[in-house]
Amino acid sequence: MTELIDRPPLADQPPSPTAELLRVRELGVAFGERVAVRGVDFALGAGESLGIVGESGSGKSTTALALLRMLPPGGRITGGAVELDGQDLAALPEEALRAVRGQRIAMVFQDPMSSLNPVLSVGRQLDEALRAHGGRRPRAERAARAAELLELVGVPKAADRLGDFPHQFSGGQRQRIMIALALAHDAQVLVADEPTTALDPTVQRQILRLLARINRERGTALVVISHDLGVIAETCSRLLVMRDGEVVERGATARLLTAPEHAYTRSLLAAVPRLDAPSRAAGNSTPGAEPLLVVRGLAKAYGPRRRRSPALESVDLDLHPGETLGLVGESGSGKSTLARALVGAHAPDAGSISFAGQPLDGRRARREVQMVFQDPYASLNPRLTVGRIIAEPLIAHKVGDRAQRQARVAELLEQVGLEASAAARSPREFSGGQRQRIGIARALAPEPSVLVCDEPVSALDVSIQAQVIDLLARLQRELGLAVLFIAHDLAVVRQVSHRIAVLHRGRIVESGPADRVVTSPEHPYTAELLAAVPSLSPATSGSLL
Amino acid sequence: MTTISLPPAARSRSGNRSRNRYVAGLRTWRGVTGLVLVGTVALAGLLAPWLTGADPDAQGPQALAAPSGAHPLGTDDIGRDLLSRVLHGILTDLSIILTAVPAGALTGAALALLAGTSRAADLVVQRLFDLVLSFPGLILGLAVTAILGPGRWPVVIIIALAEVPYFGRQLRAGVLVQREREYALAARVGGAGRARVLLRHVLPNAVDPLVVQGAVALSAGVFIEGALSFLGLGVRPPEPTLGSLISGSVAYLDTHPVLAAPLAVTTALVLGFTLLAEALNRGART
Amino acid sequence: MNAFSAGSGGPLSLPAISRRALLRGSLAGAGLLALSACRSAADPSPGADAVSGGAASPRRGGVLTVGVGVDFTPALLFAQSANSLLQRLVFNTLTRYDAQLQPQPELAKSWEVAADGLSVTLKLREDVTFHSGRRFTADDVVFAVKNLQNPVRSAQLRSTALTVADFRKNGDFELTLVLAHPVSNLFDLFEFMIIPDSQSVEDAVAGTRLVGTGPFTFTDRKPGSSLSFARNEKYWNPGRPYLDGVEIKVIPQAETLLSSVRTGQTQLTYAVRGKDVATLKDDERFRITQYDTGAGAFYIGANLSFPEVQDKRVRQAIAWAIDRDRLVQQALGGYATVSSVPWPKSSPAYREQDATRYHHDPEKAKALLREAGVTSLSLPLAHSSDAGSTAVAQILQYDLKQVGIEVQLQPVDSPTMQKQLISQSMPALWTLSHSFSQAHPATLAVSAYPFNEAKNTSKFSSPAYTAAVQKAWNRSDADSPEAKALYQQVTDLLLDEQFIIDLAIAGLVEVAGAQVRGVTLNKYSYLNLDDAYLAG
Amino acid sequence: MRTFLFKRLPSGLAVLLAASFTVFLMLRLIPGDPATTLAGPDASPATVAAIRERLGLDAPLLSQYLHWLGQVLTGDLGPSYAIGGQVSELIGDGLAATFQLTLAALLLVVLLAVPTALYAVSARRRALAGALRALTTGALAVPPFVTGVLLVLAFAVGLGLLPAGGHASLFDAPDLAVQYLALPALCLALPSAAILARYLQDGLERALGEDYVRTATALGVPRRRILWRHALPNALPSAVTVLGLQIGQLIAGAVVVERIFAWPGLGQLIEQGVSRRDYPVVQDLLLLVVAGYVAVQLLTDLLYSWLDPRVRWE
Repeated sequence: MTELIDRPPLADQPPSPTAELLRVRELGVAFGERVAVRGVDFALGAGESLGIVGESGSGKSTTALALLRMLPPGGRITGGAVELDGQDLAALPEEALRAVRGQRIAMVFQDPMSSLNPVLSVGRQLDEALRAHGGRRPRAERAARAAELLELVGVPKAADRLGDFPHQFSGGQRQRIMIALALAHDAQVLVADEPTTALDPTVQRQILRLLARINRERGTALVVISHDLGVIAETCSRLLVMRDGEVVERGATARLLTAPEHAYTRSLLAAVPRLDAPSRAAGNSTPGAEPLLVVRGLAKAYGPRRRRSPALESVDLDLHPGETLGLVGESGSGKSTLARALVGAHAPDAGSISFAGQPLDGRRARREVQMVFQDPYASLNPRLTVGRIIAEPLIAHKVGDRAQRQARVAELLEQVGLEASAAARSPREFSGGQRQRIGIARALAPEPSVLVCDEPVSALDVSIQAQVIDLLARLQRELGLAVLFIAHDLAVVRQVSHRIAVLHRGRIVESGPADRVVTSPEHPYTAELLAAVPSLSPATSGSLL
Repeated sequence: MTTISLPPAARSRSGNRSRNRYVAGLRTWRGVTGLVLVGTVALAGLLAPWLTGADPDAQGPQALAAPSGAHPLGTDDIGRDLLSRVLHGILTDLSIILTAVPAGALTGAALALLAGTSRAADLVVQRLFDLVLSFPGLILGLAVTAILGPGRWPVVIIIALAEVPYFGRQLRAGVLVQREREYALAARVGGAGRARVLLRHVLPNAVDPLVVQGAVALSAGVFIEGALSFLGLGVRPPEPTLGSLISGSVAYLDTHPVLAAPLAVTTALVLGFTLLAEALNRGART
Repeated sequence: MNAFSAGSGGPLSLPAISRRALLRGSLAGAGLLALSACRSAADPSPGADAVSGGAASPRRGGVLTVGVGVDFTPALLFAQSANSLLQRLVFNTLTRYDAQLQPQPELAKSWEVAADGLSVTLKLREDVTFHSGRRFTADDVVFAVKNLQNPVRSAQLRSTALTVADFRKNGDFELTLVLAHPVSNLFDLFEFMIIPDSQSVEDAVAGTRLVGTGPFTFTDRKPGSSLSFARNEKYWNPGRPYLDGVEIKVIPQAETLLSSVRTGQTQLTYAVRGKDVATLKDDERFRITQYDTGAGAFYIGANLSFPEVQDKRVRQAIAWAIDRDRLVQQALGGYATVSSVPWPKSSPAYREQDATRYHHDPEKAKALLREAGVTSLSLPLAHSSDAGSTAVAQILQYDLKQVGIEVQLQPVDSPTMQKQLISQSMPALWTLSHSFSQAHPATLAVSAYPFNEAKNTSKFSSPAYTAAVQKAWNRSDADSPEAKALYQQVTDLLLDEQFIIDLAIAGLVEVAGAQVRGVTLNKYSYLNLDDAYLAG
Repeated sequence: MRTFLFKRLPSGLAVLLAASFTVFLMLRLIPGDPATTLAGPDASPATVAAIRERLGLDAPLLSQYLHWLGQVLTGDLGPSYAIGGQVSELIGDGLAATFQLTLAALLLVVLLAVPTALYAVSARRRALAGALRALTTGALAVPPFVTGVLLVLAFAVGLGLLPAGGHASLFDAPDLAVQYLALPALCLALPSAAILARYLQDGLERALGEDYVRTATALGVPRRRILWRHALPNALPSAVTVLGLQIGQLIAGAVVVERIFAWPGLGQLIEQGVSRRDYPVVQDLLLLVVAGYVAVQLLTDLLYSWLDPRVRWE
């Protein structure tokens, strides 16, 4: 399909003789006084692929945006140069820069939903991208080209879908469309900022494949920014590790994975959960014999009476005291619905939930079954102090008086590894990981015996992930909690769970001991999931290229 | 303990740091100008008794007199000191809008919360808002004053009534958004009852936009009072209000330019409120 | 340089118009009035342009634009109402008063009142046809009288009409009205009673079709907006009217009316507020005429069912307390005459010393109050909520405060006012203006509700008053010395009792463009344009 | 579309019914009554009684209400009490006049607001943008009834360009009609235009901050084109909603503006009706106004869903 793409005639754009298509020199970026990026320096040859990895706040995304000089308001390039074919973009006047953007260097953004214009049809948006450069071309020709591009990025029945709007596509397809836009003028450099975050593993893999193929077949130089080493390891030949706005280590992917030199790189690698590592749950606690929570034939559907769309078909589950049950499923599998049903947030349409023998009514559920949420920001009321947030359940259940509650709050904060003084502060003042700890403390307040964790770590950096997971393990050890650990990342799930259940289209398609499910899956879907997990073994590094 | 700065993606989502953002909004040139305008006018009204010795209702032989030592702004058509009437008029207007707007806001909010309790209630309340909105404000005024007779309270009632649906709708929308937020669910899971979640968790987070609406409503209040006086449905004479002063002076605007004073004051006041609304609005957005 | 003289022809007009055209062009450029280049709605109405040169002699042609504040109420066609201008345009009356209140022939050529005053014989014009083409006969007079007797027509002179007990026709053009008892204000009735076409009277009170014998035919009505009339080519009065037509425009907003007068779009109006007239009086572009037809006599009414005002000394104190001159100057722009009696100067009942009986004397007022043993008094005062009345009310309030009477103003809109007036449910005090003092004195006491001897808003009744009024009314001679003596009785009673405290007589003020000539009003404010024309 | 209407119509009708009852009761609560008003200042009780009987005001309230509903449903509105003529004709004429006025005003609103907003957000020269903002804010700060009087003084009395007030039919004399229309329409339009401009401006600024604009920029789409083709379509739907609400405001404003400019529209008619206690006129008119409002809301919602695919496809 390479033939489909007409490379721009040599005249108006000589391919660079040097290996250095893109040369970044001592790049520095600051927001007001705060320095975000300092002395970043790298070169990229045509057809090369470079990964920039780092945790939140490391300045990787800022670097990416700085490449096209598209920093958010307040941000400015304080020094250095971004040379594309020897032409310094950092110094280019706005109009000239516009001519470069999208034509010679293009970008793929993180969140495809918000990055696509909701009220313009995909065809229109592609058309916009096409007419942005290279003179006026007849409408028909542009339309044909738009269809080609959609085809190229693997959107089925491309021609028919030009009239559709972003919200009518799946997450993965939207990201493909983003890529198609970036390819409109067959740019020499493609910068992808967190291209697969918030996508399901299987989809993520497809997108990465696509990027790799573009890089391979079209010789487009690729810069991939991600917090996920796995993602980068498989798509990029070279790696850049950033931290606090600086590059701490650089080199060939394989080498970096096997022999990291910088301590930070090492800790980063260590923190990444490996799928091949066996479950640690057994060493943590031994589940009781009698199931504590028994779910039978649970079903729930949404939407208006006529066209109800089922979220849960029929789910059977057993959760034993002291046990961690890992629940794996992709978006739309109904895992969140299940979680909400368990904590009594909404009543199921059919089926039963029984707790220690008796059916679980709302009141009881709110004491015995508590929940840890995915989003550590949205799940804490910004108007309350940490203390109040944690005390709320106590107040709701009329536990103790003011003083006693304060004492309890302090105790809980200690328990989750925060200082008691945190109680007086506002949740805003805390980082994601700390907020998640606060969330956990709140969940523990009414002394539940079951903890439902809905993607508790997926929004956190790997190092923080590890900390939170350890915390949960410790709490289970100390309190003998039964934990339902819902996540899409199989590696994490295997690490923490005694047993794993795989949820697909509202049904449990497979469940069994954690290690068994991972090593010898019985259901094809499980196998598919496993295959999608990016691995860090040097063997597979750059495997997609 | 290790604190890691929030990832930029998250910052936007992190809870609305409303209070200080509104303060920040007020610090912009808009906010300051607005505050100054409103402040000056309000102060002038409050200090009326000290700023002028003249009794606003005392009538003299010479009508429509030009400005003089005795009457800095001259006199109106029945020989009353204009300055003193303007100053006292400000006071009347402020007292009216400052009772009417909060009343309207509270009623609206109460209805919005009521709507939050059940589907049926929501339906009824929405239709109620529609009903009020569908009556052109002044028609409402015409009717209410015709029933109660002109006076201060009818004016207050009309302004409040006219504002109820705006506050109500806004809060309702906010509640609908906020109660889908995870923290609301968290509160439910934590064992809080519906009412508690609505009042303690959702409401405080949904109430912010009303601040802006409040500023808008205040300026609207001044206008409604004016329009009512213009149609002869305003506050009982001889009590001066900005509206009655304006409608009393329009006839002479071309012959006695100084009579534009009440208009100028009203404009300043409304301008102030509008600027404040804009400032707060922008503050909330950034 | 202004629109008026620009439009009204003359040497100044050319540059003016070109400049205006230029300005308008620029506006058109702004897209506001793309079409306006050709004609201008801002020019004074065609009437003004229709005539050229400065001739002062009557001349044919032109359309007169009249501005009114209140639309005419069809249902009140046969009553005197806020807008009675059109009555004499479309219709005629039997007779019309001259300045000395002497009846002059109109549809009635001549008349003869029987010695006993129990009948009157009318000789009617024979050359009169209705706009419908039907011939006018005695039957139409019979119908007109019966029509007024019908309560639904709410004619103020119904009581007088009711005294007509029988009709004796003598041919088509001679008619004798037989009266139940002599009445002194018979010719008020003839001045008041318009002669409608019996066949279309229902359409008339519905405002859809007005058919009369008058100088103009009713062509169109846009409720709340305008009334249009065209010249009646077959008018019985030869050569009249001069005008081709009349356009009555309703402009409720006083300021706008004033502006439209200033711009010459309104050439004639009686609706400009006195104090606004003051701003025009020095302008040679306008002629301002005061009519002595006491259409509006401002007064304070007292409701005697309230103990506070039952003592007549209190009411007299109020009469002394009011600074009538200031009232006239400030609220009415000087276009009224202070008076303690309802009668205008033209009335046979008028006497200078009566008119000036009460004047501004706070001390006297206080003294009277002391006499009456009143230490502190607080009374409500109803007034209608329009700007003019409100100004009046505020002045009254202030003056009364000076003598120690606290007054709470009660603004009500006119329908409510009217209801309170008619249903005798007024508060202790109210202020309003009354009519019907302009014609025959007796008419006031029998027709004007506030003074009605039998049943009035003040709930005042005294045998003496009733007797005096009845005597004055039940006689055929209008201005014999005996009659005058009776009027004096009535006047004295009114001045002494003060249940109606008269303040000022504000006749209608006519504001007319300088080129408008020959306009008159009859005693009931019917606009008479028979001899009106537009000079250059 | 059809389902949309099915969903919305019932609530609309509910509002109408509620309105009809409110209006009816409201009028009866107003002191003073048609009979005394019609009877004139010096009427005798006999007169009043006769008139009341003729108008059928002696019947019990409920039957009066039902009778009126009947009239409305059959479309035969009967004669007016005081103003004269058939209610349907009165309303017809008034509606025509007001329709011309509000339509012209609406046109002005859009013509004034949209460019202002677009310019204010795109203006390179800060000063001009600021001036525009100040202008819109200023327009909101002058009470409409004063604007009206000032406009008359300026254009009619001062320049003698435009008539001080009055009305000509758009069909008989279009050229005159436009001139009569200019001032009232402008006076009516200014505040709404200012409000719309501000909302649109906010919307555009918000849109320009969105990720998809960043995407467009990254693709090298020119700034102007981003504003027009990317930001504007996103700002429009909410602007349309505001416009919908403003139409309601326009009708309300008409009461004052029509009075100032002697414009024979619904506003005037309502005021006359109320001040003369002409029950039929006021009742039918208010009901009509409410119906109009409901219709406009329906329309805006339709337009909204047409402008915003996300709503459209649901």
